[in-house]
Amino acid sequence: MKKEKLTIIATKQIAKATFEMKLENIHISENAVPGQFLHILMEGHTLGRPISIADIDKQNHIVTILFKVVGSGTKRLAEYRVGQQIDALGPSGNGFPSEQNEKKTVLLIGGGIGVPPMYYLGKQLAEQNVNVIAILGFQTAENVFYEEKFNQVAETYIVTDDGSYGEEGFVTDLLDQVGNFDCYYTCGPLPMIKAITDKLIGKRGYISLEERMGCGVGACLACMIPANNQSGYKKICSDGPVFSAEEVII
Amino acid sequence: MKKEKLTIIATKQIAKATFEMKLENIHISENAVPGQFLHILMEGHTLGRPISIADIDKQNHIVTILFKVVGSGTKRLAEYRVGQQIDALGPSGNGFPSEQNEKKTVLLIGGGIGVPPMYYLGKQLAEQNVNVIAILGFQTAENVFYEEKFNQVAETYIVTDDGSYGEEGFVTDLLDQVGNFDCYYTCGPLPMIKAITDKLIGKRGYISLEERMGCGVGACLACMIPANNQSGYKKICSDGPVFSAEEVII
Amino acid sequence: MNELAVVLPGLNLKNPIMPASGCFGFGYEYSNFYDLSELGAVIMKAATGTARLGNPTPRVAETASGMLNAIGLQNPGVNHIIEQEVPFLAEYDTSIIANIAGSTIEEYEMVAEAFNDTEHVHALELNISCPNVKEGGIQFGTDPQMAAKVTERVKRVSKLPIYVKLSPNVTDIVAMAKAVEAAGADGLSMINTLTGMQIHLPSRRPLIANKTGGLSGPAIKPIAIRMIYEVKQHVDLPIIGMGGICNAEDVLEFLLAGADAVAVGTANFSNPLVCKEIIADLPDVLKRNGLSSVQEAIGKAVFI
Amino acid sequence: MNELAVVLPGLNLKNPIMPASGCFGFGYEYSNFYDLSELGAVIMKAATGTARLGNPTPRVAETASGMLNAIGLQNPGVNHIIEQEVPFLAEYDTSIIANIAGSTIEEYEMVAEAFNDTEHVHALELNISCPNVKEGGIQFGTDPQMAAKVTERVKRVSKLPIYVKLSPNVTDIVAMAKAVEAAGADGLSMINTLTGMQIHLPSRRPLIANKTGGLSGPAIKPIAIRMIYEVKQHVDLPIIGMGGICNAEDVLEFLLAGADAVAVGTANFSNPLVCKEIIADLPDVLKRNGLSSVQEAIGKAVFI
Ligand SMILES: Cc1cc2nc3c(=O)[nH]c(=O)nc-3n(C[C@H](O)[C@H](O)[C@H](O)COP(=O)(O)OP(=O)(O)OC[C@H]3O[C@@H](n4cnc5c(N)ncnc54)[C@H](O)[C@@H]3O)c2cc1C
Ligand SMILES: Cc1cc2nc3c(=O)[nH]c(=O)nc-3n(C[C@H](O)[C@H](O)[C@H](O)COP(=O)(O)OP(=O)(O)OC[C@H]3O[C@@H](n4cnc5c(N)ncnc54)[C@H](O)[C@@H]3O)c2cc1C
Ligand SMILES: Cc1cc2nc3c(=O)[nH]c(=O)nc-3n(C[C@H](O)[C@H](O)[C@H](O)COP(=O)(O)O)c2cc1C
Ligand SMILES: Cc1cc2nc3c(=O)[nH]c(=O)nc-3n(C[C@H](O)[C@H](O)[C@H](O)COP(=O)(O)O)c2cc1C
Ligand code: FES
Ligand code: FES
Repeated sequence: MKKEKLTIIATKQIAKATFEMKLENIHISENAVPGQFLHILMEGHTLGRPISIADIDKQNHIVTILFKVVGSGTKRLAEYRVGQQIDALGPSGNGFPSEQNEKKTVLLIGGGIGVPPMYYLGKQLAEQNVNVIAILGFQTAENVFYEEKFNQVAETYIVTDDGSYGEEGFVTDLLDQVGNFDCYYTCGPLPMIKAITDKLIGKRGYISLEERMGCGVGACLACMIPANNQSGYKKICSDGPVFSAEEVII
Repeated sequence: MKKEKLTIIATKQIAKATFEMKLENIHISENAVPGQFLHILMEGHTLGRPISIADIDKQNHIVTILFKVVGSGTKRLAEYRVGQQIDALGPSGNGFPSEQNEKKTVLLIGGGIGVPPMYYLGKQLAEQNVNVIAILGFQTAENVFYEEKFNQVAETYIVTDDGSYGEEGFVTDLLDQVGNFDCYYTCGPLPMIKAITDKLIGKRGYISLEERMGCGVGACLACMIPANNQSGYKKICSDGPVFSAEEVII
Repeated sequence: MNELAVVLPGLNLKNPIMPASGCFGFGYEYSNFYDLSELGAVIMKAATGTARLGNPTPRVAETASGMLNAIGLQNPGVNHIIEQEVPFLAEYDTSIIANIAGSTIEEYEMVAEAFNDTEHVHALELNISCPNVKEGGIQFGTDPQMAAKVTERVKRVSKLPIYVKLSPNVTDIVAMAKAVEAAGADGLSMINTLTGMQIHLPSRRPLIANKTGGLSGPAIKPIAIRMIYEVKQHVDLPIIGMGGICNAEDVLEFLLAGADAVAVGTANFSNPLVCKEIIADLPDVLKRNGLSSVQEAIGKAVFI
Repeated sequence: MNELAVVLPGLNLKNPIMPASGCFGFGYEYSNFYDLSELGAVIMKAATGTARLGNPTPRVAETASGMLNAIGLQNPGVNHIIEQEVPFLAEYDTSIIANIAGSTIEEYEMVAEAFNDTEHVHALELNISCPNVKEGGIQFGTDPQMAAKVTERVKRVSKLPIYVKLSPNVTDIVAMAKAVEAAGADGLSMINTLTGMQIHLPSRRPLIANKTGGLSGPAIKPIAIRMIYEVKQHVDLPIIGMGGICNAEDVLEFLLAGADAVAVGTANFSNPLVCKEIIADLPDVLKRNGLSSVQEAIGKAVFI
């Protein structure tokens, strides 16, 4: 992880209040793995904003992020224009472990703004000849994004809370319907992750967690999650954000 | 005075750390008189920044301001680009009184960033067939601006503190050399204004004063200057910034 | 019913928004920007027994998300205010609150009494917390016994409801609030400014001529919210909340923390239309947060 | 001579810049960004007698030009710190200050004693001002007698110079400073955070799980400057100043107001390289303001 300047080379709205931004940077594009994030530092904001890396184009040094405008920081971020630069720490945190999954089936489960890191992971798994299934949950039709992109790398199921697109319900409703899988990876709101780990107890699984961050580098102890280890906790920013389903207590 | 949006149509550096910005706005261009100012409101800044109106093009609705980068607000202002909009209260304060000066001789004395309001005043006086003399003081050669523009409306003398351009010394050194005049108008640092009013005591004169402002509209009482009136003070933002030389105590 | 209405001692407010004392003069200047009848109330600049000239300039400085001021209670004196300033405000359909200050308890009493016969003033805000004057002001505001004493004495002579304006420059804000409650206050107004300083690097001296000034603006909002929340748990008086309010979301935050109404100070300087805009935005902000009225929001974060 | 050098009790600083306690862990994370030997000193995260888990999350919130935190003194305990953390920092050419905290005077004593035999720790910062723990911490920091008592007791058992870290949440900061001076403190460290709160509108609850948190960052700088300026006039102890420092100009403001050295906290979160950058900029900022050394700047705005 370094403090880097990233140059915005494209930015566009892709769903309700949701933006896709393409950033050019050598260090991050060369080193990032799925599940890692950028800790974006913006003038006028005391704290960094953690945003997952949604895709990497290594050849062209492009890092893609997808973000939803929910407060002042993401609002400001959406206002940036092509050519401007942003500061960020990255690649931050530990991503999804790259295990030997070849020929196996992996289930990706993304909820809302937890969908982005699933894309880069799915793409990489597909390249490694893994059979990828994806369940993506959104609030309503107008929040749905990246369906086509997922279709290219995974057998993709969309659910919406109100049924306005895809199936009606929650991602957990589909867990029984997608067939067998060897391992799962998930990112999304905590209640969703909790429901999934409860339902899939015993299965090998990896979860990506969110917490309000101070430093973003492991120094301030803002982003604790109780854990089954000696110290009794893990830091989401530096030990995570990805954990195995058993190692933390949610 | 209203709260207005002004569109930047040109911005450029014209001297050391000194910028000229042309702004389009109907209300202000139609109503401003020389000596009035814009109280510029910028995001991220609690207080407005008072900047004199340096010129008006009524026909094209253009307001020109000249400002020196001295702190965070003027630094930010210098970063704005053509097409962006700024918020400001204006036209603010009371300008130089328009008296019957036809055929008379008027002396304008501007020091540093007190020069800008003198230009719009000089231009208007020249149009009214007034004989205008201008003494403009700057720190060094690289700070000098608007000399040519002044030459077109006034018999212009430049002085610099170090003699690197024009005469060496202070504006007061030239007061005896410019010949007779009926009335003077001045704007600049307080010590300069004080030296001038002391030297020209008894002469009809108008001075433009600066003070740190809160509201910029006369409500907060931040910008007081002791005065020879019943209440004992005047407000620079709303009673001024222009006062007759005798009415305030400097 | 009007979803923004709030009824407080002496104040029948059509909305909970009022400009804060010292940040709105006597309304005249801001009446050029909008119709003051839109306001729930107006809190006037502090009144003292006789005219005061205040402190030397510079009197204000900008700070990160805030400002310092040391105006020093400059005002034309209570009689001039009653004769020359109140009549202008009385033309508008809004409540008027007079902010009163003094160097001695007797001066507070004298100013409070003077307002007894002005039918247009609906309540007094007892300013025991001005950090910018040498005598009076803050010493009454940092000692619970002194605060209680001045409250009691003013209460005795005044016919109007008294909102005591608390200083945040204290170790125990709840003790201050309890003391003035026991002394008969009808309400609280909080918070006044925090004492601060800025050094001017070129001159190597405090920038404000008075050296220290009062810190206001968004920078102090978390302190205001904390103090209101704490006081609301222990004291039954209605609270006019203030400190850094800039928009309708901030207003809702104050209401949830326990304020019954709010005052907007420094934000008027960043945007003279801010009070009008907040009033316009508030119904929608309430609705988006699942609240049907201001009344419903008050104290919701405290009593759960 | 090095124009940035400052000599304080126990501390021979090559420059006056040190990361503030709790904002830099034990240095490990920031050593990835630059060589910690560039720092004047490092103030470690608070140490308590035994390991603490701290408060539930969320523990931080952003505010206007600042932040709230309620970490709650989470730390692995003093013995673990001495065994596992100090050796890493000791590899660097920088002074080490241990921040010590406790729920009882006995715990403070025990922690202070534990550091007696670690040659690599050069001074203790006595944290009597943490607002985020239920017991200890702030109660020692808001009562002059309690503050004096814990200072005296720790002083008695410790071989190291003691910098007492003052809380700004008090009516009279000078009284606090005088009390700990009389009790034998070797220096002061000020200010800790101001107690604040933010309400989360969607949930209508305090955002920080602990409800209140400590406010830090540029928002509080004017309060820090004022308190240091006031204390410098009345107390002879050296002061490590902090509160909102973001750049070399801020450092100079603190020096002029009376700080002998400074700590940088929250700004590390906005820019992990900030301490290194400040050290690089400081000589030029001194020069532009007509000062030839840090030593010359100290207290210049106070004693004129
Ligand atoms: C590891 C990680 C990866 C993330 N990836 C993405 C992503 O790819 N796309 C996306 O849109 N969002 C993502 N988020 C959530 C994102 O960080 C928040 O939505 C964002 O910080 C909100 O900032 P704001 O200024 O708009 O909101 P505000 O509410 O104004 O922010 C105030 C403060 O709270 C923090 N905060 C608010 N919401 C969250 C949250 N949900 N998680 C952590 N901190 C929060 C902010 O960082 C800031 O410090 C991720 C969060 C984490 C922890
Ligand atoms: C009536 C009037 C007309 C002016 N006209 C011009 C002009 O045409 N061109 C120009 O370059 N400057 C002019 N000034 C000065 C200009 O207002 C300041 O240079 C500017 O406000 C500095 O802002 P800053 O953020 O860059 O500096 P900072 O020092 O960061 O500002 C901090 C605060 O101090 C105030 N402040 C700082 N210096 C001054 C000052 N000299 N006078 C008043 N307030 C100050 C700022 O407004 C702000 O509130 C004028 C001032 C007044 C009062
Ligand atoms: C310029 C200025 C003048 C003030 N004058 C007074 C005053 O006369 N009486 C008073 O009680 N409070 C006074 N205050 C304090 C405000 O009324 C208010 O309590 C404080 O500024 C916090 O609110 P804000 O952050 O919205 O400004 C003044 C504040 C400012 C900024
Ligand atoms: C996340 C965080 C944790 C902190 N932990 C401690 C601590 O353990 N001990 C302590 O004395 N101060 C602690 N502080 C206070 C800082 O050391 C410092 O006094 C305060 O933040 C003001 O400085 P700043 O504005 O530069 O951050 C902490 C501050 C923050 C923001
Ligand atoms: S955010 Fe500071 S430790 Fe994780
Ligand atoms: S700046 Fe407020 S009265 Fe002049």
